Amino acid sequence: MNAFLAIVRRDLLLAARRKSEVFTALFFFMIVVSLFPLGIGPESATLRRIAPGVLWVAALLAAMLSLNRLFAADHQDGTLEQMSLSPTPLALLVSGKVLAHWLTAGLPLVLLAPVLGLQFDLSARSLGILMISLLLGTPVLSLIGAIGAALTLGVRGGGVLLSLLVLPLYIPALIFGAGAVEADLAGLGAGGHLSLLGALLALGMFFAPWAATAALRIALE
Amino acid sequence: MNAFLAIVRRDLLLAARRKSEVFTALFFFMIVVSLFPLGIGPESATLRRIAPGVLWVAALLAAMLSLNRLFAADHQDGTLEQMSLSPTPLALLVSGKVLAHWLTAGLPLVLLAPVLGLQFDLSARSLGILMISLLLGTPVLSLIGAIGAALTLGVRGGGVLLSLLVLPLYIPALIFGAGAVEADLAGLGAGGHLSLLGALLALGMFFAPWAATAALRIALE
Amino acid sequence: MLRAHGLACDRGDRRLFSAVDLSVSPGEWLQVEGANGAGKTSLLRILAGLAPVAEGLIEWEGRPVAEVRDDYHARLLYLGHAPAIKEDLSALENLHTTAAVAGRPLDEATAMAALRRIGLKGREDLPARVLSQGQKRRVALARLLCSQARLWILDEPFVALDVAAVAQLCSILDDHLSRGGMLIFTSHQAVQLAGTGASLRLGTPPAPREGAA
Amino acid sequence: MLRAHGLACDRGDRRLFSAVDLSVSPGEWLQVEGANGAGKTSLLRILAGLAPVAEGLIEWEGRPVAEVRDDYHARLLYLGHAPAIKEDLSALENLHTTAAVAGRPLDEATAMAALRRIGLKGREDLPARVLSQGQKRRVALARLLCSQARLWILDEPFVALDVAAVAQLCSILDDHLSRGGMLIFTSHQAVQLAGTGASLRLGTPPAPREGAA
Amino acid sequence: MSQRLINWFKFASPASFYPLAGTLWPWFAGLASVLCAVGLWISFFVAPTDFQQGEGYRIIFIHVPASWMSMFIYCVMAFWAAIGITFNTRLSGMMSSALAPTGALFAFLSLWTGALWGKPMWGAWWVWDARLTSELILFFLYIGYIALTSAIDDPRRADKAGAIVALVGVINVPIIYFSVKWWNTLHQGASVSMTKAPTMATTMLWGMLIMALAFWMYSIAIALYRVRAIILERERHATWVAELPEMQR
Amino acid sequence: MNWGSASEFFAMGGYGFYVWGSFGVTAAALLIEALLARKRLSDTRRLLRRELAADRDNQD
Ligand code: HEM
Ligand SMILES: Nc1ncnc2c1ncn2[C@@H]1O[C@H](COP(=O)(O)OP(=O)(O)OP(=O)(O)O)[C@@H](O)[C@H]1O
Ligand SMILES: Nc1ncnc2c1ncn2[C@@H]1O[C@H](COP(=O)(O)OP(=O)(O)OP(=O)(O)O)[C@@H](O)[C@H]1O
Ligand SMILES: [Mg+2]
Ligand SMILES: [Mg+2]
Repeated sequence: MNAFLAIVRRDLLLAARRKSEVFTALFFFMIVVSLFPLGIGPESATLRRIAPGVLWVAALLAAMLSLNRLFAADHQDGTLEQMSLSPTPLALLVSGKVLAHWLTAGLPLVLLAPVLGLQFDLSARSLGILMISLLLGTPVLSLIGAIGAALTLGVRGGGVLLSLLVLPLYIPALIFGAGAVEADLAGLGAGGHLSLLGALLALGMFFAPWAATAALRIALE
Repeated sequence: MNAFLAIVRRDLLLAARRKSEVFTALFFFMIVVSLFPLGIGPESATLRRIAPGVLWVAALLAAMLSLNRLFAADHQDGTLEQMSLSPTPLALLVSGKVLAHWLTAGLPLVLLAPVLGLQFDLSARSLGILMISLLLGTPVLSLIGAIGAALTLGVRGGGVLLSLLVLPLYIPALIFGAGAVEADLAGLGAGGHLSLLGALLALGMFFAPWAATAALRIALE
Repeated sequence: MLRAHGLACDRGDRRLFSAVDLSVSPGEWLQVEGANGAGKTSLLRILAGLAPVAEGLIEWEGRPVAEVRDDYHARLLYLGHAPAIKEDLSALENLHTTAAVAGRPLDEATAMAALRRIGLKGREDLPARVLSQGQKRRVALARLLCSQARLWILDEPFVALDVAAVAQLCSILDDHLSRGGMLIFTSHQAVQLAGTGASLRLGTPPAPREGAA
Repeated sequence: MLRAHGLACDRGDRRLFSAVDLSVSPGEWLQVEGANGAGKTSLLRILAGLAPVAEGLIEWEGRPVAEVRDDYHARLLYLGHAPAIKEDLSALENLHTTAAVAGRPLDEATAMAALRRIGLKGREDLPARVLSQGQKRRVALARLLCSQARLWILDEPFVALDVAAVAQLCSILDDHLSRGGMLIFTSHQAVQLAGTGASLRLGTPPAPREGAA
Repeated sequence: MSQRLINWFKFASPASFYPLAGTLWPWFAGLASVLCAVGLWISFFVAPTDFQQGEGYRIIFIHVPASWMSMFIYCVMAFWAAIGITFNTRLSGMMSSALAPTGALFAFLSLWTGALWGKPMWGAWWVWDARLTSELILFFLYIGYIALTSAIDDPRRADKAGAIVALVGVINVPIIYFSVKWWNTLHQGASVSMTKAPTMATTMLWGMLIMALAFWMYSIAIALYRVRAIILERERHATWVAELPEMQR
Repeated sequence: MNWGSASEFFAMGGYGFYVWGSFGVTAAALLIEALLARKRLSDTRRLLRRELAADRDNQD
């Protein structure tokens, strides 16, 4: 447990040392979201319609962008070897890294989303649901992403390959997440979508660290 | 000139060595484009409206994703030092790298775009204009991106500043590119937008290698 | 004690070595020698359990390592070519993290003392990025000073160190051996260690087949 | 010939060295010595024109380097701690590219001969990623065999090499000197070179101010 | 250990599977050709013209079997992946990678024939319908598997990494299918839902089933054939390879 | 029998492009896959045979 906390602390420290990375993820999120009104035109009816989808896709891409740093640096400088020799189970250390990733790459997006939603003329109620859906959904992104990051470790052309592996697996989260807001707008209630998102999260928390650990062990051989 | 060709050849070779690199960039483009309908919903009227914007934003992201590796690896392993000691002007070598980047990351997108446009129910005419706009626009992305990539190497913790600097340069390409298709759809003719895009390209070809070189020299000190 | 019988290692389509036997008892060192590419690093990684064993058996305290993996790893310290140093963290922070990952968190005073002894006085708070090549290696080696591990496996620990640091490291290794520790290491330089020890020479790998891809 | 007067170097808030004078004439070597962190790498990078000169003047063939930069770089070969090796390219491809970037493309036969002579026979087509530490260094050093440069600046070229490779490298350096080449290098190991040479010792940097960040 | 289990492991060794695959594949290939001929005969000459869709509906005879196979093959890959992870047999990884290109091909054919059917029936090459979308994602999963395994040089590493992708993907396939379905149905939209062929005539059903069987046999034949090449590539230094009759001369 | 003549058969009641586009591409794809698989096996065999021959020569 001590090692788990040490890993979380260290990754947060590294993020703090390289503040730019956290901010670039956030900034990327903002840019992608803001590009749409520019690319599509300013009609607020259209914009309101596409808002949840655009925000979710942007969050998904922003989370993904920061993924290839998740294990790559640790692999290159030998830290991963040390982690796999640690008496603490590797899966626990991996969970620590995933938690740190979410805290630095997922949570800020959740907090920023409502501000960006305002640009699209979303109501306060929709913004609330958007935030809840992101709060449940972004950890799923970090968890699934960890599997992809571990699989592409030390592989040629890893960055793009990673997105190829991970994006299809992100789709359920995207559909339920964006769907929650849309369902609410359509008067159908967001509850169903949100609980499905919660189920995804539970599933991910259970399986993802295990799969990521298996993948890391392969990369280390 | 010899060294210029050697750099282009080497970067193409590296891309070919990462067998699936070019293809994965393409598939990334495809997936990102497909994510939007999933987030937004399947109505073809809405989709047709947002198609040019979505395709352009996705192309921009695909080009950008591969950009951050443009100089980073060369910096880390010392190749950049060797390049700056080469008798060939550094700006020429940088142009070589940009050309190779466009050939592997930009051109394939241009060729794939019409197929994806079909998914959004665009007409053949719109598809043609989309392709022309991408053909003119993607080199601009590579050129401007090279400046950004070079600056990232130099400025530690200046990531936010960097995107702030590069974004205003990207947005015109996006607006003219997506705007060309929309203007044509609205019956206004795409000529104006396209020639502005061409002017951007000429400007970029003239200034970008020079600026990127200057940024690289800072990174090397 | 660590003992291995009939180890073999394949890399790509080459067999690097085969039928390697070795054993290290408390207080003993083993120097693995061989030309570049002979397979020293590969052997050390196999012994540390980082790479799979192609053939042969490794025993720790008389039992196969595969069975007592956790216990073995708890008593092992491995330092490879890559020093596990984060360029953005300071020497001190680096030392704290590696120790915590290895399951033995350090207090501030111990860590500072270790860094001082390894010759990084005044550099504790600089990010590793600006340190010189040899100073980075020293940060990695500072772990040795805080380690309770019985078995140390060190891959070219003397690389990039200046003469004073080499002597310093030798005395650290001697201390470890005199406390009953075990040591396996590689080095292309000649090294004088106290205590009993042996050296294992890996032959030059067979010339590859002509025309093989 | 290369000559420098009164060089000084600042890193962070430290002055690493000052008032360093040196000169190297054709056929001569200069070994830069000093403890870890003394500033050897920093000095070499300054001499190669990779880092700015804080104080002092560097002259090449009697004229300030700043004025004859292109000519100087055309006659210079610099190898630093980072070996400029692409892990995804094979040894052969790496050699071809670095040579082309340095402005002297190689033909296949020369490149193969160089790799063979440096001891990479049969490894020419393996991606550098799978090579051993020493083999990677050898790929970088193969450049020396194809170089027409007058002045070689080598930062710890002997690191990670086995005994045979060290001897081989020494003879390559001797050849270079006997052809009237110049050589500046650093090494923590003692090295025997033919020809005349000098050694420059950088003092231990002054102890940092207590409490300075 | 029971006799049967030992037999199993005997055939799980590449050395004995190589000749076995060699004798088996021609039979499956022959069966595939016969079934295909019968299937094509039914599709073009026995099945009557559809009164709503005219002759265009005949695409169903390859579209549906291709769609089925694309889904089925992914499950088989996941099965081999699970075997490979639990029993650490070398052959299972080889089987997975032998199947992947065929699976991707059928996924592509499903998309292609579907698009060619959609244009005359719906007036659009593509609509964002649940089935279409999840088939597209399945195609991406195949591509991801192939891209990952071919980007890793060491085949054993590639196998293990591929096994994880196959397993994680197969957990996701039903999730994707249902999520896309709900996404689409909850949101009313102007999308055209897939028109079921009206009153599927028994001849049609037979045609589809026979074509599906033909594709199935084809997949087995090609996978066995490809796995032979893979076995040779990976075992090239084994002595049994050197002793093969086709290696003499 | 559904078809009066060969041209009627190829026209497919106006859907010729779509039907033959589907069947044709399917047939071509399966054929190409089979050919590629065959090429892969025979290439591997040729390579191995050459390697083995070189080995034997080396031993002699
Ligand atoms: C790109 C477009 C298309 C794709 C990706 C696609 C995909 C699929 C898939 C995956 C199945 C198997 C589903 C299952 O058995 O549960 C299927 C079955 C089927 N498809 Fe398509 N399809 C496409 C277009 C069309 C079109 C345009 C039509 C007809 C107008 C069509 C008619 C059918 C029929 C009749 C079935 C069999 C349904 C059943 O067995 O329940 N499809 N398709
Ligand atoms: N895929 C491969 N194909 C062929 N040979 C390989 C492959 N991967 C590794 N090798 C060889 O395996 C050896 C690995 O050696 P290792 O790193 O263990 O050497 P080492 O003894 O530590 O050398 P050094 O002293 O240089 O550190 C090298 O000779 C390398 O060329
Ligand atoms: N920002 C900074 N603040 C304080 N000191 C710094 C800073 N940047 C670099 N230094 C110091 O400058 C020195 C750089 O030394 P350099 O890399 O030139 O050493 P070296 O002689 O090559 O050593 P080695 O033998 O270890 O390679 C180190 O002592 C390092 O601690
Ligand atoms: Mg080694
Ligand atoms: Mg140095």
